[in-house]
Amino acid sequence: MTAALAVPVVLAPFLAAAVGLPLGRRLPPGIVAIAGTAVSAVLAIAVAVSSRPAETLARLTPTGGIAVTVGVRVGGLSATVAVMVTLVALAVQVYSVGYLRGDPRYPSYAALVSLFTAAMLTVVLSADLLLTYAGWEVMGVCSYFLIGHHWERPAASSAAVKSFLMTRFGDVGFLFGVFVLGTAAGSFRITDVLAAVPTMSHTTVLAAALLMVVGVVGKSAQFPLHSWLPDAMAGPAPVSALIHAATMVAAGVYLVALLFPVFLAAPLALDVLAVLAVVSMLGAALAAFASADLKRVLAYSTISQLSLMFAALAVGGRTAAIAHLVSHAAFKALLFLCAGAVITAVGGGLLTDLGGLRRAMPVTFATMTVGFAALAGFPPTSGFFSKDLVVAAAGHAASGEAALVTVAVAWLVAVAVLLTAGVTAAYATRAWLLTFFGTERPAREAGPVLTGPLLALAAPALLLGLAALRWPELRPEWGSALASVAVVVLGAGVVLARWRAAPGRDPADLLGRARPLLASAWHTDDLYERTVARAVTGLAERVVAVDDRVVGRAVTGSGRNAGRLGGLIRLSQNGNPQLYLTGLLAGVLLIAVGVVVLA
Amino acid sequence: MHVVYPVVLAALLFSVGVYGVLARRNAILVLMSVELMLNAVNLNLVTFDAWLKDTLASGQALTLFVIAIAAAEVGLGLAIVLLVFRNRSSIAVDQLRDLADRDAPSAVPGETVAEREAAR
Amino acid sequence: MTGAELVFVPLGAVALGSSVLVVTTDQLVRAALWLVVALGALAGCFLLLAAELVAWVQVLIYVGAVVVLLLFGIMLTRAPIGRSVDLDSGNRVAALVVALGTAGTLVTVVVGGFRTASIDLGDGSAGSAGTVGAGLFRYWVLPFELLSVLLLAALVGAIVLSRRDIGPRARDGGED
Amino acid sequence: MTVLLLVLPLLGCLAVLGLPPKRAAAFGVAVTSATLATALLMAATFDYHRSGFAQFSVNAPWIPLIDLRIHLGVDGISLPLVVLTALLCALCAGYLARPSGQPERPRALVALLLLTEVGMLGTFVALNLLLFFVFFEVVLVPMYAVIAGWGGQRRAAAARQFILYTLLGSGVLLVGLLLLYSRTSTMDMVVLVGRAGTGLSHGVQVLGFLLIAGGLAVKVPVWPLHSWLPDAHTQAPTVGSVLLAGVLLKMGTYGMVRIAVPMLPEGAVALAPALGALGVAGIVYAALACLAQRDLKRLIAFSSVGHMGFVLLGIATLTPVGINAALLGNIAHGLITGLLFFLVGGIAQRYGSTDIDRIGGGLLAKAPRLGSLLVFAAVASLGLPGLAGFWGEMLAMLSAFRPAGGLNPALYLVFLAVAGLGTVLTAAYFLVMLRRVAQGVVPPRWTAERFGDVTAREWVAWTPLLVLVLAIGLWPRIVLGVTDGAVRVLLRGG
Amino acid sequence: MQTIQSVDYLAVAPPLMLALTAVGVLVADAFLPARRSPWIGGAALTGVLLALAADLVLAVGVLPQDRPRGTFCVGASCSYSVDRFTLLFQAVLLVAGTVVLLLANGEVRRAGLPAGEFHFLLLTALAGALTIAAGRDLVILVVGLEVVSLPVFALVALRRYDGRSAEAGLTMFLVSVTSTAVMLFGVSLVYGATGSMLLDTISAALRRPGTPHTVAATGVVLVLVGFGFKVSAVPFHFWAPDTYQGAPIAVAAFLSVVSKAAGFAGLVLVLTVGFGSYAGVWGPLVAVLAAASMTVGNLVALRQRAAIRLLAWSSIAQAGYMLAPLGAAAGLVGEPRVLGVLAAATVGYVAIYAVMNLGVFAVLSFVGWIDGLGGGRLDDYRGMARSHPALALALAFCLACLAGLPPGLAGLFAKIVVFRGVLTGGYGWLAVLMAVNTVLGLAYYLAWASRLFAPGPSESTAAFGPVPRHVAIAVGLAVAGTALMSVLPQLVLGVAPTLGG
Repeated sequence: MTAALAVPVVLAPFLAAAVGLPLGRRLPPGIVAIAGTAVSAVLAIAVAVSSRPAETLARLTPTGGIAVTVGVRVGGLSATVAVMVTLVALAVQVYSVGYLRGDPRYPSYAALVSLFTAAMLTVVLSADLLLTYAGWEVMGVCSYFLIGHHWERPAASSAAVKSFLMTRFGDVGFLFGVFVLGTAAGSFRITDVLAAVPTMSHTTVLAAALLMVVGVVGKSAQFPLHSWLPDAMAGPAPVSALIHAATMVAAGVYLVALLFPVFLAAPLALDVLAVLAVVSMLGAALAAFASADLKRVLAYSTISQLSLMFAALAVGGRTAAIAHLVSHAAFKALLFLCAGAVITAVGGGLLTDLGGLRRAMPVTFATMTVGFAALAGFPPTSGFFSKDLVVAAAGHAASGEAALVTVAVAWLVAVAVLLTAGVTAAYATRAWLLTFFGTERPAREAGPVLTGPLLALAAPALLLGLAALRWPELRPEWGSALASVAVVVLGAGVVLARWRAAPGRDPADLLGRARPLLASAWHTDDLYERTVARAVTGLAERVVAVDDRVVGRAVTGSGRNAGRLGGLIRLSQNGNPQLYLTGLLAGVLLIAVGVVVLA
Repeated sequence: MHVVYPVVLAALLFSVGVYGVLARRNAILVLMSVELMLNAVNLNLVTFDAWLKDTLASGQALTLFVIAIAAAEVGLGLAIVLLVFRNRSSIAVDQLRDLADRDAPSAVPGETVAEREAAR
Repeated sequence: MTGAELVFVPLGAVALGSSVLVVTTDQLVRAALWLVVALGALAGCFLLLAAELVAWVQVLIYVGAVVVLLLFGIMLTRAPIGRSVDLDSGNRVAALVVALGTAGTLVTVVVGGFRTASIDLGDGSAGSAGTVGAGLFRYWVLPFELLSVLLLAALVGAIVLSRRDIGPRARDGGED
Repeated sequence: MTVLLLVLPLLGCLAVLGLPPKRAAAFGVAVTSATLATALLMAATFDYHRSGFAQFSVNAPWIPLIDLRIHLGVDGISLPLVVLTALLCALCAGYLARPSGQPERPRALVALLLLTEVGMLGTFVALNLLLFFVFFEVVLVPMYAVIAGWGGQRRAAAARQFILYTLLGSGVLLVGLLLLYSRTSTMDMVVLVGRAGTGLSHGVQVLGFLLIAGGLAVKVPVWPLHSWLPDAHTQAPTVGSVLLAGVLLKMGTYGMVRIAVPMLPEGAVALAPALGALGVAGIVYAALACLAQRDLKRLIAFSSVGHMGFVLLGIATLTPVGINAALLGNIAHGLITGLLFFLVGGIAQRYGSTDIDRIGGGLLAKAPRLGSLLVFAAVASLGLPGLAGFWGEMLAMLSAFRPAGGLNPALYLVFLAVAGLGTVLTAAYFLVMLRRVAQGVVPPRWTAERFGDVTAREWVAWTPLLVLVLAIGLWPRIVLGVTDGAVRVLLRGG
Repeated sequence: MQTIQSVDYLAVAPPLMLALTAVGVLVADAFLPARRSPWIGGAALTGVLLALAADLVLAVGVLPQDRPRGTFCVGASCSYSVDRFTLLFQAVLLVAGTVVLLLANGEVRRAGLPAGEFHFLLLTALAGALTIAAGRDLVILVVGLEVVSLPVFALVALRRYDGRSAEAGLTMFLVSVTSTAVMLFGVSLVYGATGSMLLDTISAALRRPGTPHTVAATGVVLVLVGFGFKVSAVPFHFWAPDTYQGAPIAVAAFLSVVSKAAGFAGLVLVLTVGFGSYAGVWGPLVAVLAAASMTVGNLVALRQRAAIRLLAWSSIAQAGYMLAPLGAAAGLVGEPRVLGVLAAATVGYVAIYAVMNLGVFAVLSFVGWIDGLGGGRLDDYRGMARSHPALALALAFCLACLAGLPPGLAGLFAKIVVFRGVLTGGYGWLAVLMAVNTVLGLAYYLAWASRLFAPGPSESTAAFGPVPRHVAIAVGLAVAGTALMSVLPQLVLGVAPTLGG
């Protein structure tokens, strides 16, 4: 029964999109989209509550080899994530009605967001790896369209193209991973694949895991395929909130969690994942601290938090990673929506333009403070509890218990996690201070349509950790809790001291000359621009030139040469019979000699 | 009498005819050389007819026919040569260039006999 | 060297020599005369080979008709009687090469083929008018008839080409 | 039924010359719709359980000396292509009959269109090698006339290069077919597939495959032999481009699937890696060429080379999955590129040129529905799951992952990797094209222009394609269900 | 000793009837006043049609039992025998003759050619051609070849007021006479080596080990030269372009179709019936000639701008295609049945070529002489589809057939048969070269055909005036023949001379 319920969870937003896209203009704004998402949310919760794993199966098409099937697979992990996705999507849909009031392209926007939700739910609830890949790709296209929402701005359209191409590169890796697993297991169904993992040879599993890592790194914007996420902020804020904070980028983490047995069978892949996570964790955190735009700070913060989840997975803390994923979704979506409200109120995203909005926007101030607290990991926010689980997991791995990842890597992860916690607290406090303190500025509080969802999201950001205490494995451990709180207080303290010493000055000046380097994440973006982009366009120009000159010319040239050769032979035709006779008799002589010699 | 003598003679005559055809400028001399070649053929035919003692006398019959053909050819050939002479006032074989293969229409659009008559 | 061969060789030499002179002399009329000598010598050869009818026909038609026609041709084309310099065209060298090549090939082929063959003329009646005539009208009637058509056609062709009175009706008849 | 399928357009082609010019286009629509109806009727009454065996078959002698028999029949492989051809021809006729764009000399154009349709349908239903060759060549002259008569500025050179290059291909194809005939002394395809190359020495099979596949490669086009395609597509009128891209390219790949692969298995195994390599090179080469293309129509023409690269990769794996992928890729490419050329035709009619810089962008603002259709077609073409393009490419790559026995798997993994890179590049050039044409701000020179969005007549011509692209994307069983049975029969030797 | 041979007059009827008509026409021309000259054309035409009727009557007699009807026989081998091969060739020659006569009708009047003599010479040449088709011994073939050639020398030079015509006549005369001399020398060598003039006796003699093989081989090759000239294969092709340009258009048509067909008839007879067992000797030679003719013919034709010269080079190239199957005989020495198949391929192509080519020449004769060029230049045809739609379509159809491209199905089937012939002989390289040549061929046929439909100043083609009746019938006949060959090519395909014992 639960599986039958899960199907409409995916279909509801899909239908909303299918209805909204063509007819959107005539209906009142967003009704169809919000209704679809709401229905999906209710059903998701119902499925989560019953929480009995179930699966449906239907054959989509014969392919001459392994058949492609379609179906839903409900489990504890997928149900929870599905609920999280639908709730955040609902909040974003409601928020968007207010945020994009008066935008002529709102109907198509709402339909695309519902399509995106349907795609994300397909990834979460799919029973067949190919269906997951399909959802995976459709998410990428929806993100392309939504980032390019304001396509008249060149920045938005080029950011959209960059995001799609980078994620597409990752998706190719993911597809090949699916091929490896599918062919080895003889079927693309997830249950069959997971069942067949012990029988697979070590190289196959390793290859599959590494390919999955490529796919996941692309989608979740980890180093080295990370530079598209900061640019993706060109899209409207709710889009950033839904896609680039809570769902799409988190799909990578969900996938690794789903196919965890594969990764367990290939520890080397986990080492790679851990190293990548560490690098992107610290790099992004420092970049967040250094960057000057509020949304870019949040974008880098997302990359950093995702790396935390990957690190947790790498060290075997699957529940810790999922817990942090859920809580991160709540407070990061909240932060983005608040940022959206602040930006519309002030009219600009740069931190220097903001400041002193404490009194002007009380509700936003309150909810954003909760968000920042959860991000930094102050108790009792949900951020504190989930981050603590990650720190604990890193601690156990470092002390050699789980013995999954090599001990050196485990130590590296543990140190990095603590360091990142500190830097996170620092940039959270900096952003908080720069936004709400300093010189007063005239601004109006956003309307109830915007503040409603903010409050709705502030609740879980604050209470989720406490509510989760019911489950024993989610309780924090004292050792790691104390360590993380100490580091957080240290980070926040440094920034507060700096702020009190020079109120109004951006604490990031602490970094001094290193700031531009860190702000642009070690100039990786320009590096890609100069190397990959320029190389491809250069190659393209040369291909077109070669195509015209060599291939085309070779053909037309052969035509002209035939004409010229004809002209040459024509010279023998000069009207003189004597020449003709010589030709004839010489020919006869040649033939006669030939025959005499040969015969 | 060995067959070799007449047959070698025929071969040599034929080659002399070939030389004549290719070397001579005057059309009538070319005709004479062709006659030589045909006579070489006749010699060959008669020799083989005698050697084979052919009951059908096909060699000699063909010789007679070749002689007749040669006569007819010379008659017609001279008619054509005279026609060329009337048009070009010279029967040098290697000066005939009017039918050469070229793009532009031939410079001299074939002045007609009438024009030459009028000119004279 | 049988008796016939003793006569044949000089006759052949005469024929060959005169034919070479035909193609090399620089006097037009003299070429025609040398042709007569060559054809006469050949008629002699035919006689030697016991082909009387063919020999007399050769003399009658070739020497009588063909050479006379050629002389008419020479006269009608107003060729100079004396020595005229440009009788040989440019590609004499090519002509020589091809001629020698042909000679070499043909001689080797023929000699290789018929080195041992020899003719015994028997009673020499093979070439008489009776046998050739009988053979002609028993086996080669169709070519004979065909030849009549050929001669008629050649005759008509020669006449129509040389008639001047049937000119083009209008001057631009040919050009419209 | 198959005879009716061919006779209808043939009679139409002759009859239209007698009509008054202004009613020619309408008559064209009538005839092509009747043919489409016949094709759909065939599809309806087709016995899908025996899709491997020729149905509605007719077998009459025509020239016994060279064993040329009028042997027609439809099976799982040719049925989808027949329906696709009939559909595209009907849409082209409808496009010609649109009130705004009456072409000059309409009777001649409709007659040539119908004659091309006869050639195309004949190629797909012929079950006799020589009959296949005759229909293969029937298409040449009318398509040449369409390009030379109604094309763009440099149409004469493009048309001449098209017909000469393709004729060279079909010359080589004929040599291959006759080599096969001289060794098997039968031209009947069903028999030859049944024999699957038994009795043919290895050398003959390899040489035969080289000649037949080489001849067909010009038509597909396989990478180095493609230089006729961009010019022909760019200079052809919209109707010509749609048919050229939509169906003519498929005659090459269909020929390979129907003749070269099943009848000369040893030849196929020997040359499949080369075919795969050229196909994959074609994907990357075409993608790069499209990235730097300045003309929209030329860009779409080059994209055809890329998509055909995936189809070739599918064929080169010689597995049921690969061949299914190739056939599905054919249908998908036919629909999507047909739609793309219709859209570009519409853009060219409105902007007067297909030069990207001249258009300057802002199509979504200027004509929102036309713009969004262009976006839809571009996204379908770059292989978005849920749309037709995805399945062809994905299955081709899946088949490359596990090629047939006797083929070097490592080599095919390299092909797979390059093809994957190709998909990224394909996505790149389509999105760059969209950024330059659809998105961005309307340049000042066009702001004053008043041209309407998609007209009703255009919707009629394009909706079937839209619906089919979506339908096949969501439910690929429509095509794969039909071809799968036939492919198994084909590869197992009938 | 019965001296007079029993002559089977029915077998000899077609050429005999033509000869009688020719003489009749000549005599009538002498007595009829000038204004009655169209009657002469009519009389000639009736003569040809009567011969065709005789041919059909013969066909009814011979075809069913497929037993050749020989006459002038010596023991078993007859020197004039009528079998399916002969009947097919005679039918093709007579149909071609009718069309040429129809073409000539207009030109004789306009160019002021002497009607009586013109038709006499044409009919005699045609009679000669028919005899070659039935001849089974070297004497008849040689004399027949002469009967075809001599009248044509006169016909070529018939435009006496045009210097170029005389020049063309002289060129053709000299080259033809020389090649006949070479051929006769070959005949003498073959006679010397085999001891007989009859083809099947020669064939038996060639198989005996005793014959002096080098002499026989040289003889065979030299005989081939004579036919090579008639068929205008490379390197004996130099005369063709100049002669076609100088000659009246009807005579050029005659040369390109009738005399070439006669040449091929003789060649096929000599090579298959006579020198069948020497395929190893003449096979490679014919293959090289074929390859050279196709390639040179097509390459030079690419550069031609005058219509008649383009047709000359095109006919040289087509001769190459016709020679190709015979060339492939080398691969299968000693199998008479397969040699028959190859010969049938050539025969089929010749028949279809004859009909296709006449269609083009018919349109050329309608266009007439434009600034000293029979049939004008290619550019003079620009926009003809608008002024003379039916004529332009007929010309385009015939050009498509020559190129071997549907809708010209006849040409396509001819090419397929020739390709098959070459491949059964195992000459793969020749087949591929032919494929390349078809492309070269299409290049210039296309250049011409596209000019017909090109939007040009249509007043230049309108100046040709309305299509006269006789040209319409000629074009109609040619196109109808081609269409028939397109649908039922088996009428002409698969016919080979009956190979003797």
